[in-house]
Amino acid sequence: MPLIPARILYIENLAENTYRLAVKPLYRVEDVKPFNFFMVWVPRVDEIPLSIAYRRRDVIEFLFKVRGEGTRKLSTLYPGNLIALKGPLGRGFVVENDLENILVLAGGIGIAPIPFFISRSRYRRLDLVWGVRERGELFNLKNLYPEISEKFSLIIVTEDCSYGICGTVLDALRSIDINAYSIILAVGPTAMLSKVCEYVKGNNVYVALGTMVKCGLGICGSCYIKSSTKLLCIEGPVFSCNEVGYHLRESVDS
Amino acid sequence: MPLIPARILYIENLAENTYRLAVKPLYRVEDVKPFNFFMVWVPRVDEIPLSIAYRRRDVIEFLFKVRGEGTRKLSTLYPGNLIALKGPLGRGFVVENDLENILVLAGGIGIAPIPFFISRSRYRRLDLVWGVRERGELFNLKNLYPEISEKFSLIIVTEDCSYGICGTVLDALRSIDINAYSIILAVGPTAMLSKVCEYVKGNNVYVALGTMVKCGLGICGSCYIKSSTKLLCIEGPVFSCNEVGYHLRESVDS
Amino acid sequence: MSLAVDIAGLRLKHPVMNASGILGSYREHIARLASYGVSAVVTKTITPKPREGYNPPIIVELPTGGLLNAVGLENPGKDIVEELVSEAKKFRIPIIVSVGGRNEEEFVEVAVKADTSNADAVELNLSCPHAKGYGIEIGSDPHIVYNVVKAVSSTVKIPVIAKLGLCDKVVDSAIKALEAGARALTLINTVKAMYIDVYTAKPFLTNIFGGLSGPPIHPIAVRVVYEVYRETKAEIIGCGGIYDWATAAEMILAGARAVQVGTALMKNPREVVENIVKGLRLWIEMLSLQSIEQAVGLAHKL
Amino acid sequence: MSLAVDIAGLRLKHPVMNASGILGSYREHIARLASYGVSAVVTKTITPKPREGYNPPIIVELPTGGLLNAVGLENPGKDIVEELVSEAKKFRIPIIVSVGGRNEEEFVEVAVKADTSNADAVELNLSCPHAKGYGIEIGSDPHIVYNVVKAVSSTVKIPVIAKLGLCDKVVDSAIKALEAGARALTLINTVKAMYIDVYTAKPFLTNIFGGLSGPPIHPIAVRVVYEVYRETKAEIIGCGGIYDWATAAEMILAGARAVQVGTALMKNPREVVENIVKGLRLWIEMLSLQSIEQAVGLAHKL
Ligand SMILES: Cc1cc2nc3c(=O)[nH]c(=O)nc-3n(C[C@H](O)[C@H](O)[C@H](O)COP(=O)(O)OP(=O)(O)OC[C@H]3O[C@@H](n4cnc5c(N)ncnc54)[C@H](O)[C@@H]3O)c2cc1C
Ligand SMILES: Cc1cc2nc3c(=O)[nH]c(=O)nc-3n(C[C@H](O)[C@H](O)[C@H](O)COP(=O)(O)OP(=O)(O)OC[C@H]3O[C@@H](n4cnc5c(N)ncnc54)[C@H](O)[C@@H]3O)c2cc1C
Ligand SMILES: Cc1cc2nc3c(=O)[nH]c(=O)nc-3n(C[C@H](O)[C@H](O)[C@H](O)COP(=O)(O)O)c2cc1C
Ligand SMILES: Cc1cc2nc3c(=O)[nH]c(=O)nc-3n(C[C@H](O)[C@H](O)[C@H](O)COP(=O)(O)O)c2cc1C
Ligand code: FES
Ligand code: FES
Repeated sequence: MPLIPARILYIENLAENTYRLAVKPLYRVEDVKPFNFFMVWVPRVDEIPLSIAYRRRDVIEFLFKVRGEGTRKLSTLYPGNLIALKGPLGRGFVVENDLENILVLAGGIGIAPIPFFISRSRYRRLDLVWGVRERGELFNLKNLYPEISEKFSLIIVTEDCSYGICGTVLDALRSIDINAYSIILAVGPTAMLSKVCEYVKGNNVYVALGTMVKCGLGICGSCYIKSSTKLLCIEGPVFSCNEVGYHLRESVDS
Repeated sequence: MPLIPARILYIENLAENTYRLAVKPLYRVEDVKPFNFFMVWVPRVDEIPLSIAYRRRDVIEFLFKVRGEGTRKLSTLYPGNLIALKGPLGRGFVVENDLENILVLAGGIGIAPIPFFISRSRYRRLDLVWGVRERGELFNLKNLYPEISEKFSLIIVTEDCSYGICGTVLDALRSIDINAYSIILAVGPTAMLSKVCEYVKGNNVYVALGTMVKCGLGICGSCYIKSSTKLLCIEGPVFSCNEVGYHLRESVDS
Repeated sequence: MSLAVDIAGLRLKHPVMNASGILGSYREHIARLASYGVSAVVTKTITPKPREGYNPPIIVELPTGGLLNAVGLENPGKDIVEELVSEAKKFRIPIIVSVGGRNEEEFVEVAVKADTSNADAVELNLSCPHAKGYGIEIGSDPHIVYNVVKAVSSTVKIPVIAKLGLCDKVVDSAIKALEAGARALTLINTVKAMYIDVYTAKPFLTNIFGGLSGPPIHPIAVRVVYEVYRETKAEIIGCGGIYDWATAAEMILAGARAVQVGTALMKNPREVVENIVKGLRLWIEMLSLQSIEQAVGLAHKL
Repeated sequence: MSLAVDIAGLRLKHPVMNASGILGSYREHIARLASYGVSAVVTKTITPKPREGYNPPIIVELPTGGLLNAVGLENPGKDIVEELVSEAKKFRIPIIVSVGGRNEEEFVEVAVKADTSNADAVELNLSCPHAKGYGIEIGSDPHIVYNVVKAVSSTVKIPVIAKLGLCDKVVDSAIKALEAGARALTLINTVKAMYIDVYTAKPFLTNIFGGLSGPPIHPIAVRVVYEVYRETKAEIIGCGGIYDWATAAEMILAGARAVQVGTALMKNPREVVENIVKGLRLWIEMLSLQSIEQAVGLAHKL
């Protein structure tokens, strides 16, 4: 799958260091699934893995947080600028069963893949707990994606108690009756994922990891899962806790 | 179009220096039309252009005369031996009109593409004049291809008067009412084709040429038609006399 | 917005010519090439005496892509040059005579013929990977390159273009060719390769080895153009695997002022040339440039 | 009918291993490679100290076919070797440690580590086309090849394999490597190339240049194997563009006793390896041979 050039349609500052990027690929992109990601080329600066946040016909949206040089440069590009996409990569993760009750736990920019996940999934009920450090990191998800605003209920958690429930995602989780859910899915910092996997046991608990991704093609091995033969860019980024327990514990320690 | 390996099914001596070769390609061959030809690889010896003489499902037949090293070696191969085919090449020539009356003039091994041409064409009537030097060159066309034996009437001409009409194909042609035919098609030695084009004028007179073919892909230029921008391996081997008059005159002289 | 380019003193209406060895041996070939819409015709490599070339098979399309050929520099010898040039003049199209030889004298001999026949330029083929004595042995030694180019450029009036192939010292050879008076460089020729038929366990080509051309060599050719342009800023004709506007555009960004198309002329040559030219025009517009010459070497500006 | 081969003193149950640089840096990679069904695992090239490699983008699939990469020899350094070897032993699969360095001492340093860790062989990477100081500069100079191979082979007990890349003097380098004690040769590495994005007019890879791999280089690699086998009759591991039984068979006919698969492991690696092995078995039967070793170099018998 060669590179796909894509034109920036708009790039919008949503919250502190957080951007919404919409691009229009110049060529047809293969079918994309929730949790597929693209390697996004920021010309002569970096190539960074970003999850698909939303797709409307031939427009692909990303939500990203400025972390280092690559994301910073990306945030300074203009509509009309060209970037390039490599992908869709990864295996995708979607729920298509009207009987499921899903609990989604998103930490920080871990919210990125959720809108697309919600838009493409079928289930009975979906509750989204979105935790951030402070309210400056928040943006209005339901306004941004009105098409899915009725498809989930949102619980916001802030660590500094500046908005919504006070505490971390984990604190919120402890006050939730997890037995009400048939699927639990967590996306966010490794420490959070690690704690989620410790707290809720079971085959139906999934986490979306964020290892280093350098090639995206299953060749370089930079995205390997510790004590596992799995590669995030091929079999991930969503794994069940069973598959990545060791990896999470090790990654947090180091 | 890469090479297609093909297994020799049988190879049969039909007449003096004349062979029938049937091969079964190991991979699917593109659709073939009458007058398409293949470059037939005789491993480590030569690669020679041969017209498709017949096709029955996945078996391709050739009729060939031993001329030099390549055809000689080919005639000594055995069933089970592998050769390789490059093609189908050329543009093909077929008639698909129930109103046409066709006169086919074949000189010597020029008969090779005719069975397939007859089998794939639709017309009202087809008369085939087949001329050879002496009867030893003849073989029983109708027995060989019973499926088409009813589709044409055959007139045989020998130069040494050992069989059929006495004389050359040209002599035979002079005794035929050419106005009875809406299409005249000649295949054989250049001298014969040249005379045919001189004798019968008109847009409906076609000849199948036999220039040198080295690449078969329109690149090397060895098959060029003199005083024309045409290449036999791309636009041929069948041309109307108008297109190749100069070429034929020049080729015979030299 | 202009697609015209100046290369080796020739003014071309657009950057796309044919590569040497695609037709170009006979008068009829020149007329056919002209009908493909190229901005200049390049002849088959012409040697002093006629050469028979290798017996078929001389060419094969590979399952891994591209073409492998060992034609063996078949050509009718230098006496054909006048006829080729006068045919091109009929179509008012510049003609570049590709010249081959085993030593300085042979290169000069054919180049002089091209000069006196009023050809627009000569392209010295210093890089055929499969014609023993005529090719890459010459181009991979910068000193021999210097001597051959010098001998020719100090003898003929028309511009001299040196065609080099893939080799370790291609940048040095390029520098030497320019020092010796080459007005431009054509980069690259085919790459030495082979194909074995696994069913008969035998090499396919009569010559065993041949030159690989077509898309597979494109990224290698772009790299060579980029490296040579970076070191020399020379006028370069990019060649190798071009089949659409994007593969041509890459060459131009790497530093080529013009391009040659060989293998891709195998299928629908008129459409191929037309689509490249059309595509380049749209591309130049997309980049908001005034002319294609402004795109030459642009990939070096990081 | 047997697919087993002996190469560099190793007995392999079939001829198909992975090429260096496809995973092979961590314990987990070794386990994954073992699950692909290869007959031996080859590690990523290991240097004495950890190397970060280049920043992404480091790899791209090309529209003209194949892959272009400039990973920059990223690896965790020689301390990882023990862990890699012991992991392979768990799967009872031979492990070849690919060794990189800038000079004889560095090669020896890593090779000794491999030796003391009980690796089955070392493969000296003398041919990376994009890691400055670590690669093709070494392999294209037969004298340096001699010195490096000699230094390593006179120090370690395990078999030494020299991996060479495309260069003018590859046959000479091969001869020198064998003289210096290499038990086998791996041919070839990637070919220096580049890719420019025509929409932004910029080279795509961070490192600008990278190595071309995959089907495009196959006919070049087969040619190198053929030439080297013809001149040396050495034990050769063919590498470059193999993706099915036929591309593997060509290598074997050219003179390779075993093959390495790199780029083709990108998609459905288990199936790729399985299909090559299965296909080779049927092919050997079709040729009415008793063992795959009988097919080695068969294309030289004209
Ligand atoms: C499958 C996947 C999907 C992702 N989706 C999103 C998303 O939708 N939105 C979003 O904001 N972020 C996402 N990320 C994280 C994002 O890729 C990193 O934030 C980004 O690469 C940082 O690049 P940088 O050059 O700005 O920072 P750098 O200066 O390169 O690094 C800053 C930090 O980011 C992390 N990082 C750097 N490079 C990578 C890399 N190639 N892969 C993973 N982590 C890296 C490291 O932990 C590093 O410490 C995703 C990561 C993965 C693996
Ligand atoms: C489109 C086409 C279709 C043909 N179909 C048939 C056929 O069905 N049956 C058949 O018997 N013959 C056919 N021929 C002619 C046949 O290709 C030649 O007889 C054969 O190539 C001779 O090869 P050789 O090695 O045996 O002889 P050589 O020793 O190579 O040459 C003997 C004579 O054959 C002619 N010849 C040699 N090579 C070629 C070549 N590559 N192309 C054309 N002519 C050549 C030359 O005039 C030469 O003098 C066809 C030719 C063409 C161009
Ligand atoms: C059949 C064939 C014949 C060729 N003959 C010549 C030649 O005579 N002189 C020459 O300089 N290059 C010759 N070449 C090389 C081409 O000019 C060109 O450099 C090469 O094919 C790469 O371009 P491409 O990939 O567009 O074909 C030949 C190539 C092919 C395919
Ligand atoms: C991503 C990547 C990384 C590579 N890293 C190495 C390496 O570290 N050492 C090495 O000797 N070769 C390395 N190679 C080259 C391969 O081992 C192999 O020689 C080359 O890719 C040709 O084989 P292929 O066409 O099957 O991929 C690498 C190739 C690729 C694609
Ligand atoms: S990122 Fe290279 S293997 Fe996954
Ligand atoms: S045979 Fe080569 S162009 Fe027709």
